[in-house]
Amino acid sequence: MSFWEYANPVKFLKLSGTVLPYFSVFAALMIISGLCWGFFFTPDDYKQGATVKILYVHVPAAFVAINAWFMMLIASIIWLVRRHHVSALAAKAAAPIGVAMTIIGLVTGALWGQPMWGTWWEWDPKLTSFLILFLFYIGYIALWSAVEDPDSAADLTSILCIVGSVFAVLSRYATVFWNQGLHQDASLSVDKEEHVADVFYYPLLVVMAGFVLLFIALVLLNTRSEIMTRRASALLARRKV
Amino acid sequence: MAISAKSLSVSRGGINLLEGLNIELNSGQAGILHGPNGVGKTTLLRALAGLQPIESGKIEYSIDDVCYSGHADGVKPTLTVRENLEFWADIFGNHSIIEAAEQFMISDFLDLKVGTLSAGQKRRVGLSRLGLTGRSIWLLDEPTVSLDQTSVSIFENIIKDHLLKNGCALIATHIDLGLEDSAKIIDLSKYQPQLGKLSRSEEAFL
Amino acid sequence: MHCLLAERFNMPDLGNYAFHVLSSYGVTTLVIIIVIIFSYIKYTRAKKSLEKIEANLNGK
Amino acid sequence: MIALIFRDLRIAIRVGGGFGLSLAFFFIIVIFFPFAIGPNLELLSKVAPGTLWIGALLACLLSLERIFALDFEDGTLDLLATSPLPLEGVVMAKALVHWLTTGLPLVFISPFLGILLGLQNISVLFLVMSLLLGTPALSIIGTFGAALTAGMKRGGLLLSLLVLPLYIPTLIFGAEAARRGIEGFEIQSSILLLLGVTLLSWAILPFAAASVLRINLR
Repeated sequence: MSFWEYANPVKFLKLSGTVLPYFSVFAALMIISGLCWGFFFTPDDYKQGATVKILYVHVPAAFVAINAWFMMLIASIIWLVRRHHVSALAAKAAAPIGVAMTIIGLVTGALWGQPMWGTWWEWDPKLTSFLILFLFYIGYIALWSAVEDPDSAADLTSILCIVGSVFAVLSRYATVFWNQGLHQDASLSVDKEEHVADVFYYPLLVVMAGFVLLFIALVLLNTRSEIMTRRASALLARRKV
Repeated sequence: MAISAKSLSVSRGGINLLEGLNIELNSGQAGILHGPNGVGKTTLLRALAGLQPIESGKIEYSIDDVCYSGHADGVKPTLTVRENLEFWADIFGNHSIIEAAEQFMISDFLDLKVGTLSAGQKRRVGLSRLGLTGRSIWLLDEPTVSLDQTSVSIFENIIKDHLLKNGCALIATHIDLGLEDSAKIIDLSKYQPQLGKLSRSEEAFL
Repeated sequence: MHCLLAERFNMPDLGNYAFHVLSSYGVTTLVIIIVIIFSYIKYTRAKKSLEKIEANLNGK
Repeated sequence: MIALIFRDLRIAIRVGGGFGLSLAFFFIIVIFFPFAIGPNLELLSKVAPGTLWIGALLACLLSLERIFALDFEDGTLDLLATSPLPLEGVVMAKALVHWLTTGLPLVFISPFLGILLGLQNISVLFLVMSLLLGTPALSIIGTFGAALTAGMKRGGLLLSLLVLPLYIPTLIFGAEAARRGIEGFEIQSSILLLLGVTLLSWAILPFAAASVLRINLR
């Protein structure tokens, strides 16, 4: 039995229907417990004070915002190479969630930065990159909704996603080049001693896992709606002819 | 065999239009596609020209010999007839436009701008591209639209000439071209699939 | 028991940053809830129309 | 391919809109900045590179829709796609013609506009150089966007939405190179990066644009 079997839309509908509740419940549990842990049971940072608590929502949202685009890139390539509908529709399904996460990342980033920098907005490379990522998401979604034929739309958006990725990476370097960063370096890395202390690190991990599960659950849900819509139109087309 | 298509299926907008179509044309033979509007003539010709993927089946021919001519002529109104023809001649690596211009009886207005020509004259300019390409398989979609009686008969002779030179033509048309005796007539309405046959891509969702 | 639990979840002192911290949690919750609601509405709509069509097909 | 370039150039010259319109648009945009910002030459010379770059970008954007629209409508694209000329070559020819009719004229008039905005002798040179190296990237990226929206009914607004994010690296490196040059910093790295973006765009986008065109033609 191969993994690709679930690339069949009908099989995918069945499987995703069974696993979706588990993902949703675990996502909710982990986000709520992680946030409670972080909010009520961790001390303030000696430098950042209570604003460190913002990181519990900012970092996971930013993480999902970037990786949602990465997931879309992989799904687009799979669609172009193997022509699995589920893949193309999953990429389409992930985009609005990516947008939401980008908005959360931007707003919480500004809220975190205000006490640090003294202004609500700073053209710092990381925040700017998120703004740019937001523009890429908007273009991608706009292209999906503009093309009528669903297969052509999948093809065009896939190519846009690949080209967009190249230019998004270029933009990322451009913003670094253009402005020396004020932003804290990666909050999470293997070498964690240098970054966030353990007290903050573990609850953050829990919330992050929760956000990833939430992302998966929402992508499954949206992909299900997309497949159902396509199935409905296919059934209608069969009757009409 | 110039073109051989076996159990060909083509689809448009997620619905299969033609299924199990077999076309075999020898060099020097013309094929005429008949069928009501919407039966899939244009789709079939575009698929054969390589502009559109086929649903299933096999086509055996050399795609480099194919010259497609669609509803639109692809001539620029702001350029003169000569400039238009020279452009296509260059693209197809051919350097003389005189012969084609004479064949299609457009030599008289070579230096007029296409924008000033009548619809029928414009169509003739568009069709004269066929003579420039030097390609042997002509795929023609309603070539006689807006041509008058004389032009149609000129065009008939051009096609006959082309067939004599071992060329081959597949023509979708509603009117009688005078080729019907020797040509292979393909009635596309026979190849319509049973009702509600969807393309493979759509069938994945059923 | 009740008292104990309530004591555990004491509101931490956020100092001057109360607005920033609370509003970032608020925005996050709001955006996530909006996304969930929209996805769910879309899902129920897609499901309903599909079921209607399937019922029609089976009926005939 | 050369035939295609000459034909398109000839059409652009004959229709007149090709050279003139976007050039005039560029001119107007740039001279509107002083109206908005105020007649302070010192301030204007600071924002001059950014102004000219934004102007060039908008002028470029304005003319993108025309790249494929006409050829799509009158069937020329179908015929080109079935011709011996590879579609990648068609895309490159189209982008080159777009640059020759839009980008290059902009580069030529940019020194005069730079002077209007208070730039001094050598500073103008940096500006011209950055535009010269950057506008080819704007053309090929725009051609990719035009290929994406070829044949769409209301493609114009969508086209800007798709193309503008892709312009960000070019804009940043280009304006940065001009700014650094004018302020007397080293410009080698930004010029090289700008050149890199241009070359990379010309290396990958013809393929992407050609495959997108094939999808839109079917």
